[in-house]
Amino acid sequence: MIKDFLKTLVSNRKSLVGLCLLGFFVLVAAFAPLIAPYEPKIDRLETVAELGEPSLEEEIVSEDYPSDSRDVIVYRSTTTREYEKTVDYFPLRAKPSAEHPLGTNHAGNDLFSQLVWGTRVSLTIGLMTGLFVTALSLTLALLSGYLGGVVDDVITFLTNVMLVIPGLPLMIVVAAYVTMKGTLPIVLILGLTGWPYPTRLLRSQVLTLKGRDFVRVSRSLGERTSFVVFREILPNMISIAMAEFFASSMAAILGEATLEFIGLGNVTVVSWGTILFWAQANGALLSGAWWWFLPPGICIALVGTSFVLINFAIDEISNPRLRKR
Amino acid sequence: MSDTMLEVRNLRAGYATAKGFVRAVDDVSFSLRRGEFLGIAGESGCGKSTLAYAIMRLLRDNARVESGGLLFKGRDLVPMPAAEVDALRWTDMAMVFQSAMNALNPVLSIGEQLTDAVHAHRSVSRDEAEAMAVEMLALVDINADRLRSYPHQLSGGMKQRVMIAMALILKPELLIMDEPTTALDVVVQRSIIEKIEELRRRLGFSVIFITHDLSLLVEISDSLGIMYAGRLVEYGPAAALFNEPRHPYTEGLMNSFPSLTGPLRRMDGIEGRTPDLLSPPPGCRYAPRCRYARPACSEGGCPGLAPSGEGRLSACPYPMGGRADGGVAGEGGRL
Amino acid sequence: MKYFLRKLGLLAFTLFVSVSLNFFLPRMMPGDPARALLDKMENLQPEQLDTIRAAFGLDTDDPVIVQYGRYLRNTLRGDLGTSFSRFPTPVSEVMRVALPWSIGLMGLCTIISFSLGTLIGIAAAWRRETKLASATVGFFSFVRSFPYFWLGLVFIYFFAFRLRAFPIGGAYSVDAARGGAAWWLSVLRHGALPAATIVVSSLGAWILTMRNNMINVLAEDYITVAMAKGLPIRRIKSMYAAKNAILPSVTGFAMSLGFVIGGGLVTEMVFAYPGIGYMLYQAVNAKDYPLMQAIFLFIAVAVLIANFAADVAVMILDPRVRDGAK
Amino acid sequence: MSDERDAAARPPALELRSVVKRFPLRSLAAYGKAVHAMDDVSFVLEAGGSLALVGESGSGKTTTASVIARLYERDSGDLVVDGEPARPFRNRAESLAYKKKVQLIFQDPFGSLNPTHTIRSILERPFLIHGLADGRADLEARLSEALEQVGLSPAAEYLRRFPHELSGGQRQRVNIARTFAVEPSIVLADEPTSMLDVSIRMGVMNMMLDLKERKGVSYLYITHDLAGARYMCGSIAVMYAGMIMEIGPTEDVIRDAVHPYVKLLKSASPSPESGLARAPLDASGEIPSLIDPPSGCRFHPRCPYAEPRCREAVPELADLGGGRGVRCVLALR
Repeated sequence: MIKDFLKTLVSNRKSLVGLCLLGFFVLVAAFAPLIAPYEPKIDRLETVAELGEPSLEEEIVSEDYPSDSRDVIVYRSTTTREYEKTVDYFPLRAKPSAEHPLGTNHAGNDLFSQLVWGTRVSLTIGLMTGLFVTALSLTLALLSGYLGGVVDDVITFLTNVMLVIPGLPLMIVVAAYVTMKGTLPIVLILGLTGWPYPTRLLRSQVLTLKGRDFVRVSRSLGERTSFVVFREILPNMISIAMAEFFASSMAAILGEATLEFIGLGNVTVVSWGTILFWAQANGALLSGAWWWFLPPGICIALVGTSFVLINFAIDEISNPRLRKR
Repeated sequence: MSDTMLEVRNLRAGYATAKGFVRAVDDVSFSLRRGEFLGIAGESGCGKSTLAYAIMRLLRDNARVESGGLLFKGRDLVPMPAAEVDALRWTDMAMVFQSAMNALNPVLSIGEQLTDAVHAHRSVSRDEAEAMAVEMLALVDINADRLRSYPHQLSGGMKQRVMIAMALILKPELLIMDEPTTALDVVVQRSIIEKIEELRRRLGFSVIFITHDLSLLVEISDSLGIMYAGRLVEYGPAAALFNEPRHPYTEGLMNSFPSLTGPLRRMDGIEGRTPDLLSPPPGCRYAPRCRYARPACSEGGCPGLAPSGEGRLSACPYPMGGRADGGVAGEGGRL
Repeated sequence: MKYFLRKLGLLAFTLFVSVSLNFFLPRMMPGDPARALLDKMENLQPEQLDTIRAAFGLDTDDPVIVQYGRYLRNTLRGDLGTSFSRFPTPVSEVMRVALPWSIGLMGLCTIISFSLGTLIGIAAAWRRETKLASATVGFFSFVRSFPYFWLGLVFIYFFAFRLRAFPIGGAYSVDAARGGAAWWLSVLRHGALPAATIVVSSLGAWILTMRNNMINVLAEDYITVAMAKGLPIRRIKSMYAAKNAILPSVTGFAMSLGFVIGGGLVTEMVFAYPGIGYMLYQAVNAKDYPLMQAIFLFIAVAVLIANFAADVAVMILDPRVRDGAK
Repeated sequence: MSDERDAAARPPALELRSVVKRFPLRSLAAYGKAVHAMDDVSFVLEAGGSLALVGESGSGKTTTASVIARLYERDSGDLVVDGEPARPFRNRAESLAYKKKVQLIFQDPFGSLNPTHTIRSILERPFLIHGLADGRADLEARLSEALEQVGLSPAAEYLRRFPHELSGGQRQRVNIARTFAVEPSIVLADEPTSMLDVSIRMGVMNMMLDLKERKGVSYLYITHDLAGARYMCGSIAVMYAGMIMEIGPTEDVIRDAVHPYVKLLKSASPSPESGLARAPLDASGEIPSLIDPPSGCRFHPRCPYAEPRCREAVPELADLGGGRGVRCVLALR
């Protein structure tokens, strides 16, 4: 069944495009160190060359500043030999060039490298949050749908309440209070505001499945509850849970970018959101530096589109009416 | 004026699927007299619904009529421009659908759904249309105050009666009913059928009644058509068909309904399953399941309907008496 | 009626939860943000310090439950505390200035986007075999993936910076006399880009929802019946197809509305549009917690009320809901 | 077909005494209200016998099966299986022992097989749960036997498949094979053929009759079809709106129905032999809501013979002798 599902996913043209697109970004994230020409927060290149024998005392032999962006310092050390250290500073706010395909930012960091490294952070946060939200809502949905009774009442009520409290403002307020920095708090904030909608969808699916005869058969044969839930119901929820995973991941990537853009994330980390934050803070727009703020947005949209495409196919699998005839 | 209401001539129709074209109706011909009640029986997938939708020109986008003619009062519906079909539909021929539950729009009141059909075809005032609706509801024993009700406020049987009222509101001459009682309980089913009979006697329309329940059809039809795998395999007066089936499939179907009052005996139904219409078996399509099948039955083309005497038609080239062994029911006389 | 009361109950309870969240959030956070803030801001004036203390309940030794009671009472009276970044203006006063801009911008955009998206969705489903329909659907599912704020940036770059067709930010021109024709014109010109951002970003969701609903409805038997009855296409499309298809859309208003409002907030931030979104941005940057909380509360209330209105609309449109049959 | 074994020595396979089952409504507005799905339901199913429970939708017949299978517990009344009164399960062993004795066949051949499992993993569950197979080889042998006795061979061919690769009839045969796998003594069959194609129904019904002969099980056969009930069972109980209206040997009840509802049902059932000349129905209307069932006799609002007292008290199930019982004031005359 899972094999069938994956086969359908690959044979559908839309989802194949989506999967390829997503695969591309996953590869970029995985091989960021190989793809990116520089480290994301480097603003200079240092080269050290060996010149001569060690000397008795440490001294700087010569200092030369041939240009604004280059220092050449020759010094002797007592233990080793004589070195020449050349420091090439990256230009600030440079236009795209051969060395910097997407130019540099206000601090002289290479924007292309930042974009590549940012893929890793943004994708990780998105997929981790997606996983977290899916796991959380699947658990809640199974609990509430299968057990019913008071558990169901409480979870359903909470879901309905959280569903109408607007997510982004809540996220902003919570993020503003959080003093911890790092990836985990962001995943938690995005996850804890993202569970209600998938929970509601998944719960109604559990209810449908619970009423199906094969579940009743299973109970009348004497299966344990855990078997009924995990072997009878759960396998039938794979496609809808996958759809929710992709939808939640997309929401998380957008949410993360938004929080970072407002400055509520960790601005020292390099992600698509923080690139945009610094672009905005440094007036990239009004200096015409489109290479600074366009690429991250396009990347976000491409990842989002890949999720949407994959979900189109999942929808078509689970809803025959949408199928092209 | 001719006595023939509808003549179906060598109709071929089907629909495209991902796996290929399914010819759900294959070379079907019959004719229907004015005021006649024709029952068409067949199992799921035999093409009976496709036939109904083809006659109404309501086939969905992926379905089409390949060839053949549908002569309604002498005019062929197949090549007819859509505008003319629109003018005919509901005024001259109407349809009652399988599930009244889904055939009524949940957000419009019964009154609106009855009268909008009137307004679409006649220029009458709102009051006149409403008067017509009240009259029709009375015919199916529904109180006029139900005009303001919504579908969910009615029971299943009432909804189906509303559908009948809706189909008859413009006094059509032909009423096609596609499994109109399948989803209903026996008692409700019986009362609906009695109602249709009564209305037919009063209003004089013809009926094509499509169902899988042969036991029901035998009682109410003038003529019976039996469909199997897209083909009409037997056609003739209902009583004659019941007493002396000439096609082995008809016999098999008759043998699938235990008797309520007759002597109790073992019945065998039919072995096997209906063929896949994407790749129907060679020769007679029933041959793989037929208890009388001979090697020749599985060769060549599919036998067509041929007269078998007494105004009856059968698609089996071997008359009952000449078959390999005597039928269980065919000979003995069951009653 | 039963339905109405149930929804009213849910509204009241959700309001209560939002208000309580507002009170408990800062008290639940690990690492005590209040102390951290106080330590960081040593150069604040004593009155401002008091404001912060009051906001976090550090000015009193009362147990939390008593503070909570006082907070609920104050909130009910409309007393939301004092902003400390704009000390000593009460929060409610700050919000009063910002509100009309936001309500004008986002309210209008939501209505435009919902109606336009619904209409396009209907058309896209009705002619779903055409190239135009699939192109529209494809285009908007792509656009939907852009973050609102980024689309805003792009609009500023192209239309304000490059083409200089629109101002880059703000809500009105300071040169024109307030209330005059020129001023209103400037309001329109300033509002155009933010409005376009919100509408373009949110349109896709409405189109796709409506299209899918429509496609589901078009497969229903009652559509076939309507065709067979020979009803005018316009009536089939509106009273048979769209009226049924729009019901889940209106119910789904809840989720989407929160999303659109959220997007609207960020759009305001990008355009420095003086509504509550921009104010929230300033409050966040200044760590003005009372103002931030009040804004959150206000947005929550607005969304809740809009949702309630949507529920009432469903009740009017759907006889089954009216009878409590669904 | 109705040759019941000499059962005098054995206790009845199943006995229900005044069983009541209500489903309370959970919504606030309907507080205190309940669906009266079973009311004062009593009947006896002899060991090795077969009883048809006939009723229209909403009559409570499926609830009755679920209560007997103990998917829900009854509210009151006694349920006796093989002479042993059913008590709340104290542990899993007791529950398993009960479920091994009483098995259900469901109506929907498409819905009762989990689409994500192969026939093998579906069919091996009963053997695994109840520990009926002795090692891998024995399990294989039993799986083959289970499929072959329902006419699905070669078994290996079917074990490999997924439910969607089988036809409706084949799926229902798999269901029946699974039911018989635990060697139950009582089989509750809930409309096992109503969703199958007409031509293959008889095949499934005959197979069930053969299995009954061979395994000596007792059947509670639930259906809405009087003729089918007659074909399958020696006794019949007709249910209406949660109550049994008439019960007795099938031939007696069908030939000579006493209760007006049973007469109505009989005259409404398709019967080609009777022809069109039959008398029209003398009652109309539909099954009442089980939330607010009519006072007194549940059939009185539709009954052509209703008297004022029918509205007041629920008639007792009167014993007419010969194993027949009728819940109607007419029977008391």
